[in-house]
Amino acid sequence: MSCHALKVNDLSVWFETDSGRRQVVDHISFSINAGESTGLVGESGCGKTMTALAILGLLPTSGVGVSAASIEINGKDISSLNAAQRRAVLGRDIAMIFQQPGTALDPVFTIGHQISAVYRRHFGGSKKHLWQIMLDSLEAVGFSRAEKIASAYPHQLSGGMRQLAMIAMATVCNPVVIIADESTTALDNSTKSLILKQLERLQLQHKTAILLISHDLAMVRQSCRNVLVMYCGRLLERTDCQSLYSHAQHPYSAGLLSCIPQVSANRPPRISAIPGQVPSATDLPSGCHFAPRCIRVKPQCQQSVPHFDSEDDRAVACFRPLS
Amino acid sequence: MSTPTPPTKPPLLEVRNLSLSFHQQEQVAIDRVSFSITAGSTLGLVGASGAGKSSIARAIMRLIKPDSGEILFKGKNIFMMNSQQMMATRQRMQLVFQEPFTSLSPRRTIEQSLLEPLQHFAIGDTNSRQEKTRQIIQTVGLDHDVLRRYPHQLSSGQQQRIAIARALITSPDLLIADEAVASLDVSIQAQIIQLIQSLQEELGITLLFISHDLAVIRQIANDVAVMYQGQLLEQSPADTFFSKPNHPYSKTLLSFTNNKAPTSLPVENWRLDRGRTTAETTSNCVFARSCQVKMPICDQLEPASHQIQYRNQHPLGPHYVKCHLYEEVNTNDT
Amino acid sequence: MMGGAWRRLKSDRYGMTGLFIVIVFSMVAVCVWSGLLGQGWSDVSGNRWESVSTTHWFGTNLLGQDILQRTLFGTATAFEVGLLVTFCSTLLGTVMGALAGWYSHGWLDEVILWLKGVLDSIPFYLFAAAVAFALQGIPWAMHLAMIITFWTTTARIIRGEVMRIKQREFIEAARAIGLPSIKIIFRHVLPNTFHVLLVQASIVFVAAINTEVILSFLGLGIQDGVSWGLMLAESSQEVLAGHFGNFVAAGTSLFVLLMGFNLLADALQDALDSRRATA
Amino acid sequence: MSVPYITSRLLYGIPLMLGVTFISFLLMVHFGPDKTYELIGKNPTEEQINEVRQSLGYDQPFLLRYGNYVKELLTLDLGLSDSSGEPVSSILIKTLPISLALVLPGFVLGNLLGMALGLLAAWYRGKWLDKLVMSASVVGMSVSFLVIIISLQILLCTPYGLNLFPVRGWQVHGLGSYFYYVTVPTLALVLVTLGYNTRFYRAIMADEIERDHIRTLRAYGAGPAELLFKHVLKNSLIPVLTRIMFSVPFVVVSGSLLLESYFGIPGIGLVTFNAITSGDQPILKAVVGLTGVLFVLALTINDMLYSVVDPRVSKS
Repeated sequence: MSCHALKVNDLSVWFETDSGRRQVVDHISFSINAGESTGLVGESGCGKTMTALAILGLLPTSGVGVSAASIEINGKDISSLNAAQRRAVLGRDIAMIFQQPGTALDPVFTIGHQISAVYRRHFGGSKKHLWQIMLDSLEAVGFSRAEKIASAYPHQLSGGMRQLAMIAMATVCNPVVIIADESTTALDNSTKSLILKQLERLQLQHKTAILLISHDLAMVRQSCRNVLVMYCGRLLERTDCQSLYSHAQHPYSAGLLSCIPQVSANRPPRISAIPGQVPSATDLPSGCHFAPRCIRVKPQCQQSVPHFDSEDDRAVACFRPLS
Repeated sequence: MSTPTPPTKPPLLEVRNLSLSFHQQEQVAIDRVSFSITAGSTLGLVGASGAGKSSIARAIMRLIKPDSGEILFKGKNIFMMNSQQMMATRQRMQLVFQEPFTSLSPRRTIEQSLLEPLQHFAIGDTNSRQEKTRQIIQTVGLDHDVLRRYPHQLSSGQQQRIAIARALITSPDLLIADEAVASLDVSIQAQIIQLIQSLQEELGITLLFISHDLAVIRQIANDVAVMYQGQLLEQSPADTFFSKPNHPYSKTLLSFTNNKAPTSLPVENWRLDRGRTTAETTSNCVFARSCQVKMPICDQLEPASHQIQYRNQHPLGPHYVKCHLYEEVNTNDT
Repeated sequence: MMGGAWRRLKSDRYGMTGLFIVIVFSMVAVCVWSGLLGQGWSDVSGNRWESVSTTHWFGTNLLGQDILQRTLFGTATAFEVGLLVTFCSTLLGTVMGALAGWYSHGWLDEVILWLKGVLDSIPFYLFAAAVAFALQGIPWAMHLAMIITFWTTTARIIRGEVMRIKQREFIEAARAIGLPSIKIIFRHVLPNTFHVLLVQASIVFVAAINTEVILSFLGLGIQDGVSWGLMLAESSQEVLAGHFGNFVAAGTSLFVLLMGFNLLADALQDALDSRRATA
Repeated sequence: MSVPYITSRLLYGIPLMLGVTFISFLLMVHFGPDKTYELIGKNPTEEQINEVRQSLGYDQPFLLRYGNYVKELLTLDLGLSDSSGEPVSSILIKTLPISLALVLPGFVLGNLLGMALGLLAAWYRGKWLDKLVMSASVVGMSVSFLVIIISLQILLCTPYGLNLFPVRGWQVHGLGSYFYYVTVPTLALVLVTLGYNTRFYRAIMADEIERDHIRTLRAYGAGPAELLFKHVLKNSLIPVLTRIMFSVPFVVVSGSLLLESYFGIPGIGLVTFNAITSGDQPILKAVVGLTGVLFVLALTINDMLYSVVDPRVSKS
């Protein structure tokens, strides 16, 4: 455990607005081991995507502030790199798969060109060699006629195929970490699970660490070993998937789980919901941000922020956790 | 457990042999679809995107014109109605959309949006209309002060509640919800599902609930209809469907939901999220290309929709499957 | 919604400067129209090419007319041209654009697009010359030429907006209760194009004033009265001889007013941006 | 690019050409001034009038006259100029090269500079450089073409300024004299178009830089040069091409009209200007009709280029 594939230490992101600072990621720390998948779950607007973009250093430079003690990939800190050094890492050591397969690829270049350009940028090589590497990566994600896909433009492929091509692009340099940000949200259930299967298979092969960002707990349960629950920019719970689903400790995690409708042969029990809605980042409640929506709230919750132990395997930020 | 609906009760909505192609895109949207909904029940229409679910909703609302087929509302064909009858019918059926924000006119207050249907159908006077908007706002679980606001000042959950309120304000008999919870966050989605469930109980409203998500359908629907590339492949009571789906596509859908997807299939053969073009032949089964239990006949002959007969089990309603596998069973049985 | 836009506009320094300039100039125009200013524009009140003095702040021209009076009167002419052309072409463009967008890909749309294509294919100054040629002696030839050519841009923008808005679910919701097209267009579609129209109108205004100058120089512009364009045309003969009165007065007024409108248009665009309004 | 696509584009151009020629016919021939009385002497007889009207073709039916006009344009048999008596086609052939030599440098420079400044402003969006470029372009947009010409003339061509270039005229014999006469008009053209061009290109490029696929490229380690010159530029080619095509008539025709009449340069612009002031109908109707037809042709070619530039176009 001395060297994590990805180790994020004390990461914060905020927007500078006319009305002051809007904290969107609030001092979070976590790590992922090689070959493991960790899910980052929470409702939209709670800072998941900001976390991912901050790790890669892709946030705009004006109006946005980022600070981190360190962001390590295989023990190497990338948070202090300059622009050119960072570019050498992006795509080679850490790759990202985005949400919208329709727009994430350049419409005027072929799939093959875009994938091989990633490899060429980091390793170079002859045209023939690049072409072969690119075909291999397309075949690895399950395309049987890779050449045909390689010469196609993005608009000629369906959404699922484009996302697979994106996975081929993410894996072509065999990175240490892949961040998948709501990568299957825009797709159908059926396509979604096929794509997850492919991703899992590649992960097993290459021992890649995956940070799977999603609002879909059912999906995270299927494909992740560990899970981080995020709410209003803070981590509320970290645990392994099995224990989260059997006995979640944070009331928010438990609430989220009860929101998911289940498919079962017998008529399922009525769904239960968390009351209220996610507060806006300009108007965060003091103390525990979840307190106003929490059924187990006590006076202390509105005054002070519960501690979150960033070192432990299992941690929960709550004054009254569930057993 | 819902009581079995007596077969003599006339359906509120009946769709017969409905077909529709988008000629510009050469897409088959709806291909000879027939189904019916009895008053007070909920039909869950499930299928991948591009399967033609939304087109059916829009055809029922007469927003698009189908090529052929009939839609009967309370026994009357809506395409044969004169404008007066159509006006009365439109008041009796309403639609809720997927995107809450774009469902509401951005430069009109919530109150203006809610009053519009009442004014258009000339229901009540000014006072009673305002009273009605207050009532309906409460019904969907919001405070009166949202009435003065504009859509962009509300959260997506609140917007969707308003969209539902606008649909309910004319007290319709039929509510069509087209992916009404698909774009919402899990906790908001759960709240809206709860709201729909309580509306079903309190108002006894008939619901056509369209979704790609079987888990959501399971929560809300009494009956399930499965669409694939414009065709209806299976229709059965929900309890039967989820315990024992019959059509291979239904089984695939359920296995995807439980993440038991096959990985051996070359990805080019996934045609699950694509529609069918008008050029493609219909002389075979539409699912044949992706079917795991395909027989030679599936490539040659389009199966007919057959009603499954039950001997021992108590039927909750009719059960139709459009698959050659069940044709044989059926012919053997009769 | 409009309240928020006004608040954003108020906090925009450049935009407020622009608005101030436009208001000052339009007040001058109103004063000219009501007979308070610039009435002596055609009187010969001095000798030819008098230089700057307390009686003639900008000197006099070739005929001994006071340049200040002429500049003030020119302001009113600029607003006449601007307002008339902007109003007519925006109205025409909105109607055509809304029809084309609502019935997009229908025959009406095709006809409007064709008409727009034809008008866009004839270079503008040549078109103005042709119109002037056809309507010899009619003083409104210039205005007419501008209106006929300027509506096409507005129509294109409105058509695009209407096509975009038409896809929205709230339009389907309105159609689902059986609201007639005309009501939907006026109640739900056009109010949502208002912000685009406002910006486009201020751009047309700038184009109209700018074009008047060129057309006046080419002899196709204002027939009676005086305009900044006529003054500049006059000055092109004088500057070589060292008489800068006309050039400085008309050129500066023109620049300041156009600048004011450009700043205002930019600020309006930012303030009315729907993406910012929804955020 | 497929054959049916080319054909469909060409077919689309035909109604446009008919429309353009029809409108110029309507304005300049049908509603145009009646020249009968200019050509005949005092106290004409009925017969004389009819004779002249017949020779001018005024007695022919509307559609036939329109047909003749289209035929004139197609065969370039455009008749004789009213004022000089020279064939219109030979006047045009003589003056066209001068106009092109006059406006092309300014047109190209204005677009290139605008593109460079737009790209720069878009890349530093929201920073001081962007604000500077944008403020300067608003100033540029607010100055009238005529004011720019007069100012440049004062500054560069008169004793009140630097007095480096000729006040007017066009005595070009070689490269040196070409630069001597072309510099001031070129500067004027660049200055008047630069503000609009810069804003336009910035808007296009800023949109492209915000695209999802640019973020993807960043996430995969692409540097600014690759982003801007390979992906942003190629993706923005369609609006850029359209812009250039659409600005050709404005800059080339209107620019030469104003510059040549102001500086007394004997190009098509000056010929047209003189035709406008003297009411020389044969020249005007030829110029208006031909530029319209040429513009439609350019647009058709432009549409065809789309499908070369963007793989999505030929499909839809």
